[in-house]
Amino acid sequence: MPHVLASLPYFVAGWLFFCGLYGLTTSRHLVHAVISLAVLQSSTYMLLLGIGYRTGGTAPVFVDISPGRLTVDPVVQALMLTDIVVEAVVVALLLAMVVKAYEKSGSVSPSDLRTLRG
Amino acid sequence: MIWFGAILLLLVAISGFAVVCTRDVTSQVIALSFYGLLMALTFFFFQAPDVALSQITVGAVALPLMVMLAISRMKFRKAHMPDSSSGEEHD
Amino acid sequence: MTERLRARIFFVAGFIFLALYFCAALNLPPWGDYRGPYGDFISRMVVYQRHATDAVNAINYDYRGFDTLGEEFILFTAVLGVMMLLRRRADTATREANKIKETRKLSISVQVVNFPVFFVTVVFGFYIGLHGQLTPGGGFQAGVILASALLLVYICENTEAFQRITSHRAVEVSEALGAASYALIGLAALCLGVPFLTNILPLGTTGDVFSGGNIALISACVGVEVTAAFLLVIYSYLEEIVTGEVPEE
Amino acid sequence: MIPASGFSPLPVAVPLLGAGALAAIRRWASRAIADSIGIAFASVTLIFATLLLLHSLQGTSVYWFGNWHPRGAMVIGIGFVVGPIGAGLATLTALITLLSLIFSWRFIDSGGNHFQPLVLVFLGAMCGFVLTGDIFNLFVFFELMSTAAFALCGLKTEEPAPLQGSFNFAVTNTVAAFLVLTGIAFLYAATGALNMAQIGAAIGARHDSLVVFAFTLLTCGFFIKAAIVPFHLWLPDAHAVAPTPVCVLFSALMVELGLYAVVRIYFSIFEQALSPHASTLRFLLMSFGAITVVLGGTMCYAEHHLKRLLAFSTVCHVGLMLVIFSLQNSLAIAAMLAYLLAHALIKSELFFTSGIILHRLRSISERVLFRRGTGLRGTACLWFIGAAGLAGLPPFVSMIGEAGTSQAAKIAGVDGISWLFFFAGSITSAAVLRAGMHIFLGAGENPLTDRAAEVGEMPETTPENKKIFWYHFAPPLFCICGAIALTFLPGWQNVLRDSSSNFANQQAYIHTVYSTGSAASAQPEWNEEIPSAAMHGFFAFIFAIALAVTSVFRAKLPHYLRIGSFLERGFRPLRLMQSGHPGDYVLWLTIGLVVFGSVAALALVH
Repeated sequence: MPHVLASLPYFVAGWLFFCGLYGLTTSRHLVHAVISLAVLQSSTYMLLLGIGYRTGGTAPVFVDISPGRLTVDPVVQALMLTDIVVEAVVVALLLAMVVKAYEKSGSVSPSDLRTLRG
Repeated sequence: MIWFGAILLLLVAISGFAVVCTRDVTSQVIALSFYGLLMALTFFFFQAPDVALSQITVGAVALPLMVMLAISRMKFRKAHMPDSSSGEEHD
Repeated sequence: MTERLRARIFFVAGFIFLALYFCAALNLPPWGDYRGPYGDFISRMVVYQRHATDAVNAINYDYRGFDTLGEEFILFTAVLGVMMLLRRRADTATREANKIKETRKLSISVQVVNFPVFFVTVVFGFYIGLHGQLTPGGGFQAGVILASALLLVYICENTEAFQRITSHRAVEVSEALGAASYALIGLAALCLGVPFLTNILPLGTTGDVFSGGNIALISACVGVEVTAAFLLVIYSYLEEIVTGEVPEE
Repeated sequence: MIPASGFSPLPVAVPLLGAGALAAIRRWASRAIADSIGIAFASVTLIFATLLLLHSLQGTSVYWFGNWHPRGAMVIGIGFVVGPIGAGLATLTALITLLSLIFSWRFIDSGGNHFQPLVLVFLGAMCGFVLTGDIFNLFVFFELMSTAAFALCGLKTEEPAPLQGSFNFAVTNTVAAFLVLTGIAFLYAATGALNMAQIGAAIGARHDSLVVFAFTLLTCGFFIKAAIVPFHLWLPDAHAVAPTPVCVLFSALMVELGLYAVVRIYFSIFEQALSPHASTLRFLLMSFGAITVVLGGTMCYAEHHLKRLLAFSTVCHVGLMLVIFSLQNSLAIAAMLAYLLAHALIKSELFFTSGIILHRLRSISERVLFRRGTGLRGTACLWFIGAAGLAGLPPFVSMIGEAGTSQAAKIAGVDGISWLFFFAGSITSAAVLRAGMHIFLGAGENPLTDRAAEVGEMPETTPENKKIFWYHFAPPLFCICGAIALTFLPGWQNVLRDSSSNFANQQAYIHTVYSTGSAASAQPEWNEEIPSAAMHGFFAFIFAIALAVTSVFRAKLPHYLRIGSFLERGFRPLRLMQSGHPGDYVLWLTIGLVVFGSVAALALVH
């Protein structure tokens, strides 16, 4: 494999983490902040899958292949399934907060989120 | 084959940045949905059908759906409660 | 802090973060060259030990089932939180917002198409859920698919039917019971004198629908929980739009 | 008959089961029934946790879920490592949660009976968090704990402030979870294992950029939970808006557990790898800790919102615990845990008392409350006793932690830690005393105030019911009695010291996980420093009274003596840091991460 590719998924994962942090920092809309958080999370998917991948390995489903066959890592996939659930529900919870905050204060800008200061 | 994966990964990197940089929330939802699909495609390439299946259902459908629902609830409120948009003044 | 200043400081800090991340990533095993023993061990042993062919589901619902218990309760907690945040106080007066009556009826053809699509989706959801131990899928994915099938009812503009299905307390109860029954399955093993979440069902023949022992049972509980959870979340968001009532301020 | 170690999963399973059952009948159950069920499940959890603690005193046991025992060196399933420290923390968690549930009995708005199941989930998650020996399982319970905490924090949905506070809390802590998960992924890539003992054995002495970066990510992720400066910004906001029983859970348990996780991970995974640079690491951790102590203490004195004041005192004390941990010997861990215990009891007591104040006087701002509490003798007593406890006045158990720390510092050859203790104890105690003098004694002139204190907080209870019942006074009284009784209860310090020597030793930990036996080694004495620690505590309290007096009677004093009111005005940059903007919080978090990571990368990598 060409050397450039050896760390590509990890670099992409790091880049996505950076993008998520950037979106959160500069967000001007609470929903935008929540979506940035979802992008930040997808960084962990990339990292985990990049780690577990194996060139030439098949999916770890042994319906028509024998158990001795070379497969990609099933553990990272199980961890990611877990991770995806977390993503969906945390986003739902955060959005509920955004909706409620909008109904109470009439604004979706993080700059107006500052009743508490100092 | 590996180059195909590399191109997919680069596409994911670019579209992830695009999602974050889209400032209009409604178009961001569309971008997020596209991003979710691209992710699912990458997962198929990575030989992870289980994860790809949940990524399609969650990342490309349920997640954008929830954002849309939240936005439409806020819009609904705004349309029907003109007084709520003025809200309280916060310093 | 002004926005521009915040963005500038972030770029400095963020690029150092990226540099640290990339430095660390250079020491990872090269892409496509995974060498850890844990996953390989499970890949080799799963068919023999669990009579299940999908290693990922076997890990999720058996080898590391305790993680999934926590995971399921994360879902449960978040749904409880969403319902709590978006709840309407019992004493709040409401007024009609006249949203639904204004909307135009969908054309009959959409409704005709929608009907079989709904059934196909439900069947697909059950298929995915019941074959979790054999092929990719499982309770979690099935739950999301089944919940989105019910959304088709809403898209079909039959909001009353949607409301009847989702606002029912039975959904709430089955969500809670779906979560609690996972803990009960674990405790059942404890009552039999083996550690928590040990498989207590016959393993069955590999490749059979009834194989893999606990995997299918837990997967079913998770499926019930996830379906109900997503319906509750969606209904919590849609409540005002579906009922056409907003609280009187 | 199941042996007692078979109870290991029960402190997690029982509250989770209870949460599910309670959520199922939530709509039909009356408030009293829901509360009773919640209290019943918490009590059962407490019983099982105590049984587990008693059993673990005979030796650490390992519990493999699903009967997946390790094959050779390969761990297949998830294991709980039940030692005296983990089981003890689980017992403390169950106890304080039970007290909070009792305190909230028919009293705090329960949000349509959502409150009790959420608290039970929180309890189960914390028990799992302290017992688990698997790093991904740690993450799962971390996330479960956080999710329950986010929801609990936004319980009062009728005001805008709670939603803002809990949004900031949720965003920062979710970022924390992903930092932790990234760290776990790096470790998994390096070792192919998820069990902490196995990872520790596989890493061995390796300390390249990968291991150090994983260490950075995990430590900073848990620092966010532990509210170490500059990761602490969410904590005052969350505390200011959460209902009182939830504040107790956050301040007395959740924050400390963040630090516990750092200690656990360091000693089970990284100790051997990072030990060549132990002094650099000590410097790094100690600077973060000392900055936290100073900043938390200063901000604590500058706050006039009672809950925010107490929240900053938590920041200050957690910083102190980090300083103790940075000594990195087993005695320091024992001292840290003793201090953690003392802090948990005293801080719960103070938060309960602030809840009583909010209930009786319908406000939480020092200026509004001025002179309004003159008739509340019992509440005043509890409040001032709590202040004395913060300073570490002799009969309180906090001085035992301080004594152990002095001993550990001597072994490590570090000076000046007792000054940090003095600073933290006196300034937080002075802030509490000042508020007490204003509220209960009505002393001095109209107090100063700040912007956060002027945000009205709706009382948590209905106005027609201002009476105080025994179940409001019982939890704080219990905490205070516990904090004093533990000083005179013999034996537990030795147990703590011996189990810490196992806990703070990577080889012993790995040995325990693989062979379910434990080896104890001879430990240094830690009681000889108690007289001097008692003396320090006494002086800290005297100094705290003096400081509070210079603040309260500022108008009668010459200018150069108005130290208290100078500190009370606060420092503008520090207040600006607490801006309430989620973007700022994430930015500070990134800066903290980058600073920690760069120093660690430059100093620890070879």
